[in-house]
Formats: sequence, structure tokens, C-alpha cells
Amino acid sequence: MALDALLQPVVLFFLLGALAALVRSDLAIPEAVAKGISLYLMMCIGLRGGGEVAETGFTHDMLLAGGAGLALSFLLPLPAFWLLRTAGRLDRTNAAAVAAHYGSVSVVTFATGFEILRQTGMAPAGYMVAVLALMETPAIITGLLLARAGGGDSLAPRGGLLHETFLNGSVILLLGSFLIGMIDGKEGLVSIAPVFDVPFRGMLCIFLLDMGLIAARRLLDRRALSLRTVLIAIALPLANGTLGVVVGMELGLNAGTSAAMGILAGSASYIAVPAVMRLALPAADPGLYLGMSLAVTFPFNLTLGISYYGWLAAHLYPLLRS
Amino acid sequence: MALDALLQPVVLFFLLGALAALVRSDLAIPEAVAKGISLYLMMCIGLRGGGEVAETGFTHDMLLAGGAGLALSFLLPLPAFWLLRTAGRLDRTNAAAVAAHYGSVSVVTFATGFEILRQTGMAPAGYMVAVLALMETPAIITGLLLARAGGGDSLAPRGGLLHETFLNGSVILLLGSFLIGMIDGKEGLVSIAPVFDVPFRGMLCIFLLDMGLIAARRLLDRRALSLRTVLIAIALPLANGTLGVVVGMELGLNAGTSAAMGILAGSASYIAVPAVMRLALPAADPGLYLGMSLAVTFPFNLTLGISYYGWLAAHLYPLLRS
Amino acid sequence: MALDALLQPVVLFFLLGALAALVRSDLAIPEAVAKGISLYLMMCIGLRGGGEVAETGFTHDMLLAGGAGLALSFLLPLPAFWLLRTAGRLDRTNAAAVAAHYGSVSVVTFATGFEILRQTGMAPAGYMVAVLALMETPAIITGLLLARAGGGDSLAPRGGLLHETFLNGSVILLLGSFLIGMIDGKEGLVSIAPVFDVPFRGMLCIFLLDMGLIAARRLLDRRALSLRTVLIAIALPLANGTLGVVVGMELGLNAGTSAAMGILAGSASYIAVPAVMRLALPAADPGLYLGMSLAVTFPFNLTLGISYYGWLAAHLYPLLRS
Amino acid sequence: MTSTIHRRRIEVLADEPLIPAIVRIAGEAGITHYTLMPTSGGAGAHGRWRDDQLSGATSKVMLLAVTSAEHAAAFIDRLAPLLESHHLMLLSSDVEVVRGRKFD
Amino acid sequence: MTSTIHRRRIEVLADEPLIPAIVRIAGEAGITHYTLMPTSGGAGAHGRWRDDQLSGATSKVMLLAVTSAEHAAAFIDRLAPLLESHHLMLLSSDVEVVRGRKFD
Amino acid sequence: MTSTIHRRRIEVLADEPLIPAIVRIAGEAGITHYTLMPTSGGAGAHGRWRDDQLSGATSKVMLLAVTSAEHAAAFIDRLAPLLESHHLMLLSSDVEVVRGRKFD
Ligand SMILES: Nc1ncnc2c1ncn2[C@@H]1O[C@H](COP(=O)(O)O)[C@@H](O)[C@H]1O
Ligand SMILES: Nc1ncnc2c1ncn2[C@@H]1O[C@H](COP(=O)(O)O)[C@@H](O)[C@H]1O
Ligand SMILES: Nc1ncnc2c1ncn2[C@@H]1O[C@H](COP(=O)(O)O)[C@@H](O)[C@H]1O
Ligand code: NA
Ligand code: NA
Ligand code: NA
Repeated sequence: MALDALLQPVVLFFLLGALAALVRSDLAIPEAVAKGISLYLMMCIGLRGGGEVAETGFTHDMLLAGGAGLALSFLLPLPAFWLLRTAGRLDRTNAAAVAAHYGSVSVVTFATGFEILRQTGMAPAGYMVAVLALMETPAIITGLLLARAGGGDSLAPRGGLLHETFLNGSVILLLGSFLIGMIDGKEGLVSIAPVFDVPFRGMLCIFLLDMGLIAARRLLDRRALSLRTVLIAIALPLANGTLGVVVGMELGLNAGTSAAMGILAGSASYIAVPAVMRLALPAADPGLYLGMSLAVTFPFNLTLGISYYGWLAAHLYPLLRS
Repeated sequence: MALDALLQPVVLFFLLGALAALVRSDLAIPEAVAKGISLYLMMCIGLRGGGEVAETGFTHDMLLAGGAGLALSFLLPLPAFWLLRTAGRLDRTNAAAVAAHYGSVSVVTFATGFEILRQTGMAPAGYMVAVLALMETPAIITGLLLARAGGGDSLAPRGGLLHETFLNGSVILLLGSFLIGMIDGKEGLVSIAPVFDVPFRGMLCIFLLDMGLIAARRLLDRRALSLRTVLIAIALPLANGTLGVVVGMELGLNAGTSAAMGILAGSASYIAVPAVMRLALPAADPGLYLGMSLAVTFPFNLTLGISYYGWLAAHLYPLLRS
Repeated sequence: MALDALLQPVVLFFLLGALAALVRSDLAIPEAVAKGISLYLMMCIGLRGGGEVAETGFTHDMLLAGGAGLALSFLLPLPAFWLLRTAGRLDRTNAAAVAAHYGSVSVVTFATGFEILRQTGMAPAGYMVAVLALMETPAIITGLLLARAGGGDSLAPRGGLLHETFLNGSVILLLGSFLIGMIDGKEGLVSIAPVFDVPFRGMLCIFLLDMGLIAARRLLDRRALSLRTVLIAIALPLANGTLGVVVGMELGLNAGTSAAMGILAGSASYIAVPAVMRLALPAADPGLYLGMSLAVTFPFNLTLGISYYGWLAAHLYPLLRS
Repeated sequence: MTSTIHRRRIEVLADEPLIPAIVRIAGEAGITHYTLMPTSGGAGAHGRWRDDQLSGATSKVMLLAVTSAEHAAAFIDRLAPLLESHHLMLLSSDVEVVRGRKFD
Repeated sequence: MTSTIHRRRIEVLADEPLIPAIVRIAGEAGITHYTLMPTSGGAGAHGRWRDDQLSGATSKVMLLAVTSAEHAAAFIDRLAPLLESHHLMLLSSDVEVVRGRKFD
Repeated sequence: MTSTIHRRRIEVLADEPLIPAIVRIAGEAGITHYTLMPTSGGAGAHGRWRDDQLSGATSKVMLLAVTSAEHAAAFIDRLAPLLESHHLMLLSSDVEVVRGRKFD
């Protein structure tokens, strides 16, 4: 599966972008377009998930997965924080900021994984989109507690940081699209499927081309990245992802859904969390947390991580079921 | 019909955008993308209308509708002006500027109405797109006359304001696309239908998400809006829309086409007219006319107005025909 | 064929844009969107070409066409330079800069020609996309040699100009997409065809609308353009295009492929070459080379040139084959 | 060391639709060279605004012109009466340039 | 000739997420009118950056406020302690305006 | 009241493709910190232009650097000979900053 996955257009366009940046080409996707596509992808994912849940209705599995997702997002930053403090030798603030990124999730990693799993006949359950949305923010709270940061900072917004956290644009758009998908159901979405369903993979290619450019350019300007932090940025997704898959299995979720849980646990945020951290923990270095999540973990998950989580789920399934 | 209409994805995305803005989320669609989509929608509408007229050819109804549209656009600002001066207590300049907006039309309101009417089996005639284009500008002239404003203003462009008015980008694009649609006909458009026809509804969803954000943010910063002006911004579409439907009926247009006439009469411009007014009547407050047309009338039409005009046309039709 | 070609939506939208600019309408496509679409078109062209080559495999014709393309790109600037120096009365630097543009190619002219040829049953071979990519840069080197310019200029980038030239974003994206197309083959591309194949013509319409605006606005501000340079900007594509077609024929390529060779030879760059020239030959006037290639040659090729190259190929074919 | 000459740096913030007219007025004051810079939002006596490209009616552009004291004064004189009515912001400050003639 | 009054031109470069907070601080210092201008990239003690709209976390915005010397001083006093920790750039210069009252 | 130190505010307007080279020259003059700001159009001795992202050949970027008088002078000396040939605009003005060392 690994190689097939690597040779899919979505991945190849990511590699093309990375390569272009590494040879210092001036290739660049206009920021407004990239931002537009990232919003578009969230709408697609939300609608698709909501549409499926509208069919299946609320199930026991759904609640289990949701609870597990919340727990993972809240708790995953703790071991990550410990690792970053000890092996990573980061100060408290930076360690807390980075830890929050790894407790949270990456929408595009999830989207790409979803596509790849579908290709290999392991389509995850639609409600995992809701789990995705649930997992975006709890890690931020853990991160802030770990940093002992509150509204104390004079630049912290009046409404406190929770507002910034839960009303982050990406969270709202994802949940909102999910609800719309549930309200209208698959039939109601047919008329807009030509925009929000059919072109999804192609749009993902364009977006990943841009991600490749961004990630590789960060890597070139790796002022903030040390070998230690790079290694940790690979160890964390492996550990968290494995844990996610196992948790999914233990909860009795099917292989594809457990793989998706692994992808969520193993992915690191680079949209919602950085925006909040910049505000809540200004002393933390954006070059560090964006460098780790965007320039190391994201490419790792895209190229190897996803395939590994899928492989793990596929092979654990029979064992645990027998 | 009302509720169905309200639960369509297009409307739900508008509500999602409005909600996000009301809870002060940082969700935002890049302006360049929003602008691009609004141009795209005009191309779609123009091509579709032109393609249909290419089939039907010029008809008697078409001329009637066109004449009626012109007349409505020229005359609707007069009662509006009177209402704004008396009940609205606005000064001459502001009243004239606002009145012009309500004589003109909203392309997106028309587009959304068109979709909703089609869904309910009341598809308006294709030539209404031409009527839409015809109605955009006459109201501006009436508005300027009401304000007693001419080229006197030292900032008024050399070529006078008529140039700005008739060569406004949206007018040109709409008419141009309409002509291209007529020239190539439906067959000629087949090869570009995957862009200008099939994805229309989906793109409309993205655009309305942005409109929801813009409208609600204007409402939050309602410095310029008083209860009086808000009420007028609801009364005007109701009155104008009803008049539009009745006129359509009296001219013997079918129910769907009459409903479309009502939508045009009831809608208020927020693209072509503000751009000209900012230049022609600088003393008029953009917060006022954009607040009324964008933050009050547009949402009203989208959620209730369109359904009402459709309902009215559907129920008047048998009466007048019997 | 000429008239049919002129009445195609793609061309009509170009004319609409040009008309809007000529009447000084404020119609404008956001730059970010235009840039995004131009990148999109390159991805489409690259994927399509690569996909076809994946089927046909490397052929003898392919090598011939590639070699011919390289030679044309290297050599076409020479007669152009001579013409610009003598008839055009340009100084060495400007003549060299302009000559480089005409040795290189225009991706959008190629794309439009490809579509028009397909319509008329003269679809060129897929490998012509690779030839397109090959032809983009050699002319730049010839141009720089003609200008006797090297890295001497204090602003010339460290890595020398070759880096700028060969790693230009458009070159990388075109070649990269071509490779991805070859790797995944037509089946592998099916899942992204809804984005990179089906909507191609429609997207081209939007892009050409913008090109019409840009070209006509350049023409209005024709400070740098004289009657002489305008005539040369029409003579060069005619001469180069004819040569391209004949060369294709002599190499035994089929009519459509020879026509495509003519389109490549006859087209002038306005993306890759200007960017490099601005840096390498700052003394050369951008108003001149962009004016000639974008405001004169591009519209000429789009409206007449393409049809002529196609006509020529169609009529020479039987002669040379008999 | 390269010698520099003092000139005036004029900045005018105006709604996009007004820019062509302001460029015309600048020309009448002898100012033909300028640069336009985008803005993304702000707040003033007439409330908050954020860039809106939909109608362009409420997006603002900053016009920067470096010119001689005389031309600057002439421009300011022409613009002064319009500042309030057209919601303009006009700034004038000192700046040094290398090629003096170019900025007369 | 139109007379002009001297005011302070304050410019603050900050990461996009910090702008609302900085606007709030400006308000506390009596500065309620401002203009936001986009930036596309740069480099400083904390490395290079280019505009990134994905998370907005690393795109910077320039806040421009023209105000009286007192308000400027009050604003600078409030902002000074945050400059280093929040990677801000604060510039203050002299500028002349026409309608003095408007820029107090 | 926070004390401020005087520095030079250098602004260079250049075509996008030239920016990397200008950043390099700034570095050679000891200027390593800068901010890039977008522009949308303008007019000069070489005619009108509007931002064009297609080739980027005719879109211009404003480079802003606040630095010490010496570095500023060194930068201006290096750039002066290129101003005319490369259609650059170079502006230098006085500005006050809080953390002097940061802007040397
Ligand atoms: N003192 C100021 N400093 C910076 N920008 C200002 C100032 N006053 C006004 N502006 C800008 O000019 C616009 C119009 O000003 P006003 O007419 O006061 O609403 C405002 O929205 C701001 O963007
Ligand atoms: N001396 C300077 N001149 C212009 N821009 C600067 C200067 N110093 C810092 N900046 C800008 O402020 C940002 C943050 O500065 P720093 O905290 O030094 O990294 C930099 O990335 C630059 O964009
Ligand atoms: N006096 C000026 N004030 C403002 N911008 C200028 C001035 N002179 C030149 N520019 C800008 O610099 C660009 C190149 O100048 P030029 O080489 O004179 O064409 C122009 O297109 C303007 O955008
Ligand atoms: Na995670
Ligand atoms: Na109306
Ligand atoms: Na050529």
C-alpha cells in the first residue's frame, strides 16, 4: 500500500511543491487562493461527514469515538510536553505550545488519509469528521495549562482565550458544514455535489502543491529546528498515531475508522493552534512549532504515517477480532 | 415552500456565515476569492440567460418584461425617496443614495431566487437575465436627479457619471456573457457547462457564506442604522416586490417569471450602485446605504422575501388567469 | 474554420475583456485569482500531456519534435533580433529582450490552440506539451547572448541567471505536472479529471477574459509601442508560425501536431521570459516587450494566428504526403 | 557619500472609486508620479471598515507621492476642501531622495 | 496656502492575531482612528517570514495611526514593554496634517 | 515617558524580481532586518503600471528598513548607481524607535 499511496497524484503534487521549494524555484500559489482552497476543503469534509451521519444516524460507536477523540486531544499533549522538556530540551513555554499542536489535528492530513483509505477499501465512518472537529481545540487548553498561561498577558483578548479557541474560523466552518450536511442529508447535497464532492481530490492536489512549497521553505529556513526537535516531530506522530489506532480497535471500531483515529491522533495542527498560540503564548517561537508540525510532521504523515496507520489497523484488526 | 427554501444549502451557508460573524469568529473568505466568485456568478447567469434566449428567440413577452423592468428601475426610487425623507428622516442626499439602491437590483438575490424557483418547478424565463441587466443602472440616474447632483462635484470623473454607471464592471460582464450565450447557443455552451452551469449552486453556497459574514459584520457595526431605517429596509422590498409580481402578472407573464420580476423589484443593489454613489454623492454615508441593502434587505430577501414573491405569484396566477 | 474559431466562447470572452478595457470599464479579475488560474492551466496541460505519453510511450516522432522545438527556441531569436534592430530600429538590449520573447512560447496560446484543433478533429500529439516546456527557456539564453549580458550586472542573482531561467515557476510546474501525468497514467488521473480535465475549457474562458483586459489596457497605454513595433509583433508570429508548421511537416509529424508546432513557434512568452528579462536586462523596457507579446502578438494569434497555422497544416499535409 | 535632497512626502488615503479623480487633481497640481498602496482596514470618525472588494465602495487605497514643496502645497490646497466631505486622510512629511530632479 | 499642523505618525508592525489587542491598547491610549496596511514578508531577529494566510499566525500587519504627541507618548509607554516579547516593531515620526483637530 | 532614539527609515520601491538582489545589497551594507509591503499600481517616468501577478515582471514591492545613519548611507551609496537603470525609487527619512540597538 505504501508505494501506491506515495504515487497518488495528491502525494506527488506535494512532493513536486517540496522539490520546487528545495531547488529555490519562485513557484508560488497566491495566498488568497491557498486560503480559499483550505476553507473549501473544510466545507467538503464537513458536508460529506454530515451527509453520512444523516444516513447512519447517531450510533453507539459515534459516541465512543467522540469521547475517545476528546480524551486523546486533552491528554496527548502531556507525554508530548514531557518528551519536549526532557529529550527536546525546550523551555516550558515552547514545550507547551508545541505539545498543544500535537494534541490537536491536521484537517488536510485527515482529508488525504480519508482519500487514501477509501482507495484501499478501508473507508472510515463519516462521523470521524465530527471527531476531527472535536479534537481541534481541547489540546489548546491543555497546552495553556501546561504553560501556566492565562488571560494574564496584557495582549490576551478581553473575552479570554477560550473565545479565540472555540470560535476559530476553521472550527466553525467544519462544524457548520457538518451540521448543514446532517440537515440536508445526501439527497439535499446532490445539487452541490459537483462542487463539494466530485472535485475534492483534484482540489486537494492543488492545495498539497502549496503545502509542499510552504513546508519545504520552512525546512530551508530551519533556524528554529534542531536535530532533536526534528526527531521528536517524527516520534510524536508515530507514538500518538499508534495509540490512536489501538484505542480505536479497543473501542471496537472497524479497521478504517481506527486508522482514521490514528491519523487524527498522529497529525499535528498548523491552522487553528498556531493562530491561538501566537496570541496566548507570544514568547513561544512560531518558527519552532510551525517548523515541527508543518515542515516535519505533516510531510511525514502524508508520505509514510498515513500508510503506516492504515497498515497497522489492517493487521491488528484480525488479531483483535479473533 | 418557505421552510424548504430556508433549509437549502445555499441559505444555510448564508446563515452559517452570519452566525460566525455574530459570535465574532475570525472566519473570513479572502476578498480576492469572494470577488472572483461574484464575477463567476455573473458569467454563469449571463451565459445561461443568453443560451435560453438563443433558443426561444426574441418574444413579445421579452419586450414587455424589458420595458417593465426599465420603468420599475427608473420609478421605484421615487416612492422610496419619499418614504426615506418622511418616515426615515434622512436628508436629501442620503435619501437619494438609498433610493437608488432599491430601484436597482441584486444579482445574487436574483441568482438564489432563480435556483429556488427552479427547485419548486417555477423556473423563470431566461430573458429575465437581460431584464436584470437592464434594471441595474436606470435607478442610479433617478437617484442622482433626486439628489440634484451632477458633474458639479470636483471629484466627478471627466466623462461624467454616466460612464461610471453604464460601464460598471458588473453590468458589462453580465451583458457580455448574455451576448456570448446568445451567440453560441446552448450547444455552443456545452463544452464550458462543467464550469458555468453544473457547479453554479455549489459556488453560490461559498459566496453566500461570505455574504453572511459581510452582512452580519455590517449589522454589528450598525453605527449608521436606526430602527427606522431597518424597518424601511424591510418595507421597501416587500412593497417593491409585491408591485413587481403584480406588474409581471398584469403583463401576462407566467408565474415563475412574475416571481422573478418581483425578486428584481424587491432586491437592492450592493455592487454597482454603491461604487457609483461613493463617487457621485460622497456626502452620502456608505454605512447607511450598504447597511440597509446588504445587512438588512439582502438577508430578508434571501430568507423570506424570495419565498414570499414566489408564493404570491403562485397564488395570484390562477386568480388573474380565471 | 476561422470564423468558427472566432465564435468559440474562449475567444469571445477574450474579446469581451478587450472591449471592456477599451471602453475603460472598471471590470477587473483579482490578480490572485488570475494567477491561480494560470497555474491551474499549466497543471492541466502538463497532466494531460503526461497522461497521453504514458499511453503512447516514447516514440521516434517525440524525439524529433523535441529536438526541433529546442532548435527553434534557440534559433528563432536570431532573425527576430535582426528584424528588430533594422526594421524596428531598437537598440541592442531592447532588441535582444524582445527577440527572446518570440523564441519562447505562450502556454495559453498553446492551450487555446490545442482546444480549437481538437474541435476541428486535428488533435495534436500529447507529447507536444513536453515540447512546449522544452521551448520555454532556450530562447532566453540566446537573448542574453545577443544582449552580451551575463552575470555582470550587480543585481544579477548569485546563482547566475540560468537558475532563474530553468527554475522559473511555470517551467517547473509544467514539467512536474507532465511527469506526474506520466507516472499515474490516464487511469491514475481519472479521480482528479473532474478538476484537471473536464473544467479546462471553462476555466480558460475566465482566464482569457482577464487576458483581454490586460492586453487591451497595455494597448491603451502604448507609450512604448510604435507602428513599426506593432507591425513586427504581427510579422514575427506569422513568419515563425509558418516555419514551425513546415518544420513539423518535414519531420513527418501529422497535421495537428505540425499545427501545434506552428503555434509554439509563432507564440511569444509573457510569463517566464519577462520575469527573467526584468532581472537580466533591466535597461530593456518592459512596456516594449510586454506590449508586443501581450498586447499585439497574443491577441493576433488567438484570433487569426491559430486558425492560420491550422489551415496551413491542413493544406500542406496532402501536398507533402503525395 | 551620496548627497540627498529634501522633498515632500504626500500620502492620501481615499476610497478606491475616488482614486482616479485624486490622481487627476494631483496632475493638475503638477504631480504626475505616484505609487498606490493597498490597505486592509481601519477606523475613523465614520466608523470601522475592512477591505471589501465586492463593490470596492468601501475599500481604501493609499496614494504616495514624493514631490517638491511647491507642487505639494498646490496639491494640498486643491485637496483641502474635499478632505472632510470625501472622508480623505492627507499626510505630508519630510523625506530625502537621491535624484532630486526626478521628484520635482 | 493651506496651513498644516504637526502630529505624530505611529506605525506598529505586529502579527495578525495580535492586531485586535493592539487596537484595544491604542484605544486605551486615546487613539481610536487608525489604518491597517498589509505586508508580504520580511526578516528580523527572529528570522525570515513570508505572508501565510493559512493560519495567519505568521502574517504581519502594519497599523498606522496619526495622533497628538500626548496620545502617541501614552501609546508608546503602554506598548514598550511588549515590543520584545511580542516581536513588534514600533516606529514614531513627525508628520503634518491639515485638519489638526481630527488627529488629536 | 519612554525615550526614543533617532534612526533612518529607508524605503526602496522595486520590481518584484529585483527584490532578492536588493535584499542582498542591503545585507552587504549591514542591513539584515526589513519588511516588504505590497503595492497595487502607480505611474512614473516610465509610464503607468498596475500590479500584474501573471509574470510578476511589472509588479512592484516596497522594501522598508529602519537602520543606523551609517548603514543607511552605505546602502544608499551601493544603490545610487542602480536607481536610474533599474527604475527604483529610494526614499530616506527620519524616524524614532524605542529599542535603539535593535535598529543599528
Ligand atoms: N488619525 C488617523 N490615523 C490613521 N488613519 C486614520 C486616521 N484618521 C482617519 N484615518 C483613516 O481614514 C479613514 C477615514 O477617516 P474618517 O473620515 O475619520 O472616517 C479611517 O477609516 C481610517 O482608515
Ligand atoms: N530594522 C527593521 N526594519 C524594518 N523592519 C523590521 C526591522 N526590524 C524588524 N522588522 C520587522 O519586524 C519583524 C519582527 O522583527 P524581529 O522581532 O526582529 O524578528 C521582522 O520580521 C521584520 O519584518
Ligand atoms: N515621485 C514619486 N512619488 C511616488 N512614487 C514614485 C515617484 N516616482 C516614481 N515613483 C514610483 O516608482 C515607479 C518607477 O518610477 P519611474 O522609474 O520614474 O517610472 C513609478 O511607477 C512609481 O510607482
Ligand atoms: Na494529534
Ligand atoms: Na430593486
Ligand atoms: Na515562439
